[in-house]
Amino acid sequence: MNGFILGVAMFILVLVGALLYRVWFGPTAIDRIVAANAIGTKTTVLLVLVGLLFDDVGMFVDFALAYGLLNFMGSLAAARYFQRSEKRAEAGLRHPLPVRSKEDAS
Amino acid sequence: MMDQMPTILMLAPFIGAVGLSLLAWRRPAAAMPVVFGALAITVLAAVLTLREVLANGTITYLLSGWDRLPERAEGMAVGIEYKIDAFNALVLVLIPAIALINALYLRTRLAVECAGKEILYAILYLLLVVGLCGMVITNDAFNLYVLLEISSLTSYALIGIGRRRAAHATFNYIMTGTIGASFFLLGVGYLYIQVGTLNIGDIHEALMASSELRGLASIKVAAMMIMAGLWLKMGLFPLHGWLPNAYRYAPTATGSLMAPLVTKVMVVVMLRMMVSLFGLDYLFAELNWRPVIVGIACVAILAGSFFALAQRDIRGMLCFLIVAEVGYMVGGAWLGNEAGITGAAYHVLSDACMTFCLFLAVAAIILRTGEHRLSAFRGAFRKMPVAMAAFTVGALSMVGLPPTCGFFSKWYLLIGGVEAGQWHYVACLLISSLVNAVLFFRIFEIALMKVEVEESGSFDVDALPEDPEDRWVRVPVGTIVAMIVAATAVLMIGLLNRPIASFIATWIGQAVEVAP
Amino acid sequence: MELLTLTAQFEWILGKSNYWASTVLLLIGLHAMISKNNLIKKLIGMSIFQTGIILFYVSAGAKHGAQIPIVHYGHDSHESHDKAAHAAEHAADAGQQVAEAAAPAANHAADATHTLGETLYANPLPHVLMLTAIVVGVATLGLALAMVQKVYAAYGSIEEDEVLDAIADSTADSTADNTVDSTVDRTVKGTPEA
Amino acid sequence: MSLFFDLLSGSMMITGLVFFVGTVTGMLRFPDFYTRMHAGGKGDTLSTILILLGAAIHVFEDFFYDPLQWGVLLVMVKILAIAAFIMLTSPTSTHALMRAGFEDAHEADETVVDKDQDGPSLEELQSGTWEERS
Amino acid sequence: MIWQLDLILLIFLVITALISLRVRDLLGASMVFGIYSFLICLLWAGMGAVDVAFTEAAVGAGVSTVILVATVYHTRRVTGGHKRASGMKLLSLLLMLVLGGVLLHASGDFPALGDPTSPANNHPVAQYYIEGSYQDTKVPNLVTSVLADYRGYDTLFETVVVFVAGIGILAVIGVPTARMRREEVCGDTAQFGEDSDLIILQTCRLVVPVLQLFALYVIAHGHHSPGGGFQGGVLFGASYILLALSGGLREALRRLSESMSFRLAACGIVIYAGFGLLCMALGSSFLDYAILDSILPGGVAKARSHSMLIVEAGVGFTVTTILFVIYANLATRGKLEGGL
Repeated sequence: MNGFILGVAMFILVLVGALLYRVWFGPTAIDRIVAANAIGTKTTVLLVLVGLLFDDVGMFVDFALAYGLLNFMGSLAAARYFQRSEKRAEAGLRHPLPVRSKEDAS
Repeated sequence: MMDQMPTILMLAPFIGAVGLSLLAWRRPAAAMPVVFGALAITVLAAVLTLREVLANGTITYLLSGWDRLPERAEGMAVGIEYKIDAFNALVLVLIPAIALINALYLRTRLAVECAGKEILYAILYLLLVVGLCGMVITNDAFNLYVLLEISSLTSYALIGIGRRRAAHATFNYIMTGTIGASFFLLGVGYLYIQVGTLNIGDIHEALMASSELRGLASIKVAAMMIMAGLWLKMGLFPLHGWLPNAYRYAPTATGSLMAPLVTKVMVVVMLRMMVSLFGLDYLFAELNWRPVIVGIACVAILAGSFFALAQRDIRGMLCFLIVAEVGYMVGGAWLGNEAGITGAAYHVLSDACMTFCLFLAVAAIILRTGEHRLSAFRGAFRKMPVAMAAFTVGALSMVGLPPTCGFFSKWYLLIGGVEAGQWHYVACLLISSLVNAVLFFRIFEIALMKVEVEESGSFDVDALPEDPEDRWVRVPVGTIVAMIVAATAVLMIGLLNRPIASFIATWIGQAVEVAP
Repeated sequence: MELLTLTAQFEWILGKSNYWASTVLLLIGLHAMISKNNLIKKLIGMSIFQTGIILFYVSAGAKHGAQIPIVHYGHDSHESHDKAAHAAEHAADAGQQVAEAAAPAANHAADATHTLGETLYANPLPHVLMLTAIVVGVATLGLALAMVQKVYAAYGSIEEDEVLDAIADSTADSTADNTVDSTVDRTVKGTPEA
Repeated sequence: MSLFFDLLSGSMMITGLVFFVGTVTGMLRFPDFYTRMHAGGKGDTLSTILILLGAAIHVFEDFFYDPLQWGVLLVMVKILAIAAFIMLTSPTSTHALMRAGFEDAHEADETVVDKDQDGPSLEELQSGTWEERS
Repeated sequence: MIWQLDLILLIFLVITALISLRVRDLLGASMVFGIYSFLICLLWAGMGAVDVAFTEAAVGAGVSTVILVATVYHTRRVTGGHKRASGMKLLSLLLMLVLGGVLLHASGDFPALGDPTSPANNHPVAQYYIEGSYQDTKVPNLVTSVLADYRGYDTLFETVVVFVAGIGILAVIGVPTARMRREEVCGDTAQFGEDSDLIILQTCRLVVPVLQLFALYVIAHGHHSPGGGFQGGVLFGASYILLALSGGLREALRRLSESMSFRLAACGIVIYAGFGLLCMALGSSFLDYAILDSILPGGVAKARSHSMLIVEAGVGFTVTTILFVIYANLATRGKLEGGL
C-alpha cells in the first residue's frame, strides 16, 4: 500500500508541477492566485499522504488542518486586496500618497 | 547571590523593558526612570562580575542547570552556558556604562526627537543593551546568532524611528545586516555539520583534537563565512555602505549609543571567534589569510580617513572615522601576534570611549548652533567650553596623543605591526593619524579664531548674549555631565593602560594555553 | 557493472542534492537582494535566502528510514519492533538504492544506540534551531516591510533608483533632512534644564 | 477484508486523481479567467475531498483490526475534519476570488459568452450601467 | 525521508523561487512566494521535520503572505522592470559565481545526506537528546523538550525577537495621534463587517472559533505532537487576522485592542522569564525547572514537563498578540483605521 500511496503523491506532485505553468505564464495576478489556491489545497492532501508514508498520520494531520485554514486566509487577503482597491479607486485616491514619480503601468 | 550575577546582568534591562511595556504603556514619564534604574543595576552587576573574574578566574554559568556530567553526553554541554573571562568582563562593564551615560543625554532629547513614542524608544534602547551584552557573554554559537538578531532588530528600529531621511538608510542597513547575520548562521551550520555541537568551547576542542577535521575545506569556508558576516555587521571598508547614513540620520541619542557600541561589540565577537572558537594557531598557522585581510584593513583605514577628510557634515565625518577605526581593529586582530591582538582589544575599549565622547560633543554643538556643517564650530570654545573640552579630548585621542587612550592602543597596534613585519599596516596607521590630525586641527582653527568659513549658516556668533550662566544653561546639564564623564573615561583608560593590557594579556594567555 | 557505478553515482547525487539545492536557493536570494530594483522584491529574495540556510540545517539533521522525533512512549517493545519494521519496509519501497545504502548505516546506528527501543529517530537539534531561525526571519520581514511603507510615505516610490533620485534632489534643494535642525529651535528657546 | 479496504481507499484516491487531472487540464486550457476559475473551483475541491476520504479509510483499516486504538479513530476523525474544512473554505475562497476578478474587470473570452441571450453583458454588469437601463 | 518527493520538491522550489522573483506584478509575486512556502513546508514534512513544517506552514502560508499583500496594497502593485544599471547586476552575478563555487567546493566533504553516522547525527549531544530527554523530562516530543528546556534560553530570546519586531514596527510606522483617536473610538458600535461580503463573513464566523480552539489544542498538546507555543500562537493570531479580513479591522480591534495586545505580549514574556527567576529564587540557576519539583507535583521530570507547558503558554501569548499587532499596523500604515 505504501508504494501505491507514494505513487499517488508523486502523481499529485507532477500535476502541481503542471499548475506551475499557470503560475508562471498566468496572464494576470488573479490567475496566479487561483493556481496558488489549488496548490495550497493539494499541499494539504500531500501532507496527509506523507503522514501515511511515515506510518504516523496522527502527527501530520494537525498541521495539515492548520494548513487548510491558513491557505484560505491567504487567498482571502488577495481577494480583499481587489475589493478594497476598488473602493479606493471609487474614493478617487488610487495612491494613498502624493506620488512624485511616474504613474505605474497598471 | 554572587554566582547569579551574570544572569542578573542580562535580566535587569530585559525586565525593565518588559515592565515598561506591561505597566507604563501610556505613561511616557515612566520611561527614563526605568531606563536609569535598569542600567544602573546592570552596571553594578557587571562591576561585581568583573571583580569576581579578577578574583578567581573565568566564570562559567550553566543555564537551565544542565551541568557537564560525564554520563550526560560524555561531558559535552547539552544546554547553553555563559563564559566570562577577563576581556568579556571588561566589555560587559563598558556596554551598560556607556548606555547609562548616554541615557543622561537621551533624557534631554527623548521628548523632542520621538514625541509620542518615548516608551517604545526606551524599550528598544534597553533591549539593544540586552542584545549586546548577550552576544558578549554567551558561549553558544547559535545563541550568539539569536542575540545578534535581537541587537540588529532593535538597532533597525532605533534608527528607523528617525525622520524621513532615515527610512532608506535603515532599509539598506536591514538588507546588509540580514546578509551578515545569515552568513554567520551559515558558517555556524558548516561547523555544526562537521563537528556536531554548538558550544564554542567544545567546537574548539574538537578542532584542536583532530587534524583531519582542521584540514577540511568546509571548516575553512565556515571561518570565511563567519568572518564575512561579522565584517558586514561591523562595516569593514568595502562592506561599509550602510554605516554612515544609518548613523547620520538616526536620532542623535541613537547615534551616540550605536556608534560607540555596535561596531565595537562586533569586533569583540570577531576576537572571540578567532581566539576561542577557531584558535589562533589554526587561523594563522594553517589558513594564513593574514596578508589578504591586513591588506583589506589597510585599504579600509586609508579610505575611511580620506572620506572623512572630504566630508563637510560633522557627523558624516565622524561616521567615516569609525570606518577607519574598524580597519585599525580588524587589521590589528589579524596581525596574528599577541601585541596586535592586545592592541585590537585595547582599541575596542578606547575607541568606544572616544567615539562616544566625540558624538556627544558634536551633538551638543549641533543642537546649540543649529548647524551641522564644520562652520558650526565658529567661536565654539568661547560659546560652549565644556563641549569643546570634551571634543578636544576625544579628538586628541583619535589623533593618538598621550595621555589619552588612543595613544596606547595605537602604540600596541604599531608594535604588533612591526613585530609581524606588516610595514604597510604601520604606514597606513601613521598616515591616518596624520589625516586625523589635519582634520581635527582644521576644526580647532575654526573654533579658536573666527575665520570666515564658506556656506556660513543663518547663525551669528555675536547675536549670542555674553553672560556666562546663560551660556551654561543653553546646553542641558545632563549632556554636560555625560560629556565630562566620557572625557574622563577617555583619560582614565589611557592612564590605566598597564592593568588593562595585563587583563588582555591574561585573557589571550588563557585562550592560547587551552590549545595543546 | 556499469549499472553498479550508475547506482553509486546516483546515490552520491542523492547524498548531495539537498546541499546543492540549498546553495542554489541561497544564491538566488542573495542575487535578488543585491541586484533587484524593487524593495519588496529584495525582501522576497531575503526570505528565499534564509530558506536556503534553513534547508541546509534541516538536511544536516536528516536520517534515512528515521521516524519523526516524537517518542512512541505508549507502545511496548514489539510495537516498536513493528515501527522499526515499518520504517525498514517504507525505506525499502521508498528507494531501493537508498535502502541498501542506509541498511548498514542503520545497523551501525543500532550499535551506536541512536535508538529508543528499536526505532531510529531524526536528530531534533537542527529542528529546534530552525524553528528559531524561521521566527527571526518573519520578524525581520515584518520590520523590513514597515520600513518599505515608510520609504514609500517619504518618497512616493519603492523602486530603488527612483528613491535615490528623490533623495538626491531633496538634499539638493535644502538640507531640511538633517535629524536635528527642526528640533533645535525648541531646545535653544526652550526652558533651560536645571 | 484488508483487500476490500485497500480497494475502497485506492479507488477513491484514483477517482480523486482523475478529477484533479480534469482540474489541471481546465486551468491550463480554458480561455479566460472565469472558466479557469470554474475548473479550479469545482474539481479541486472534489478531488481533495475524495483523496482525503481514501486516506481516512486507509487509516480506519487499522482501527478495524484493532478496535481498542481510539487514537487511530481520532486520526480518522481529524482527516474527515480536514475534508469538511476544505469543503467549507475552498468554495468560499473561490467565490471571493471570482468576485475579485469581476471587480478587477476581467473580460470574458468571446468564445464562452452566450451572444443571443438577452441579459446584461459582463461589461454592463461590471460598469453598473445595466441597472440604470432596466 | 522520502527521496523521490525530495528531489521533485527541490526542483519545484528553485522554479518557484525564480518565478516569484521574475513576476512584475507584486501581488502575484507575493502569492507565488506563498506557493514557495507551501512547497518548502511539504519538503520539511517529507524530511521528517514536523515541527519545522508546522512553523513554516503557519508563518509562510499565513502571516508572510498576508503582510506582503498588505504592504503591496499600501505601496505600488506593478514594478517597472529593471531600470537598475546592469553593472550592479553583473557585479552581483560575479559575486554569486565566486560564492557558489566556494560553497559547492565546501559541500564536497559533507557527509552524505541522511547518513545516521554523520558527525552531527552521531555526536553525543544529539544522541543524548534522543535517548535521555524522555527520561529527563517525560516529554515525548523531543523537539519540544530541547526547545523549551535544554535550549530554553534561546527560546526566551526567540520570543523577545517577536516582541522586538512588534515594538519596532509600531515605533517605525505608528502614528501616535491617530492611534490615540483609534483607542477612543475603539468602543464605538462598528457594524460587524459593514463593507464585506456576506458569504465570506459567514464562513469566517464558522471558521474563527474553530481555529482558536484548535490553536489552544496545539499549544496544550505540543508535548505529544508537533506544535507548541509558537505554532499555536501563530494560529491564534491568524484567527484575529481572519476576523479582520472578513469583518473589518475595527471589529478585530474591538476584541483585541492594541494596548491590550502589548500588555498581553509583555505578560507572556514575564511568564517565561518569571519562571526562570523563580528557579533562581529557589536557589538554582536561571530556567532550571528541576528545582521546581518542590512546587509542582509529580517529581523532577514531571516538574520540567509542567513548567515547559506553562512557558509555552507564555510564548503563545506573546506570539498571538504581536502577530496581530504586526498585521494591524502594516495593513493600515500605522493608523489602525482604514487600510486593507
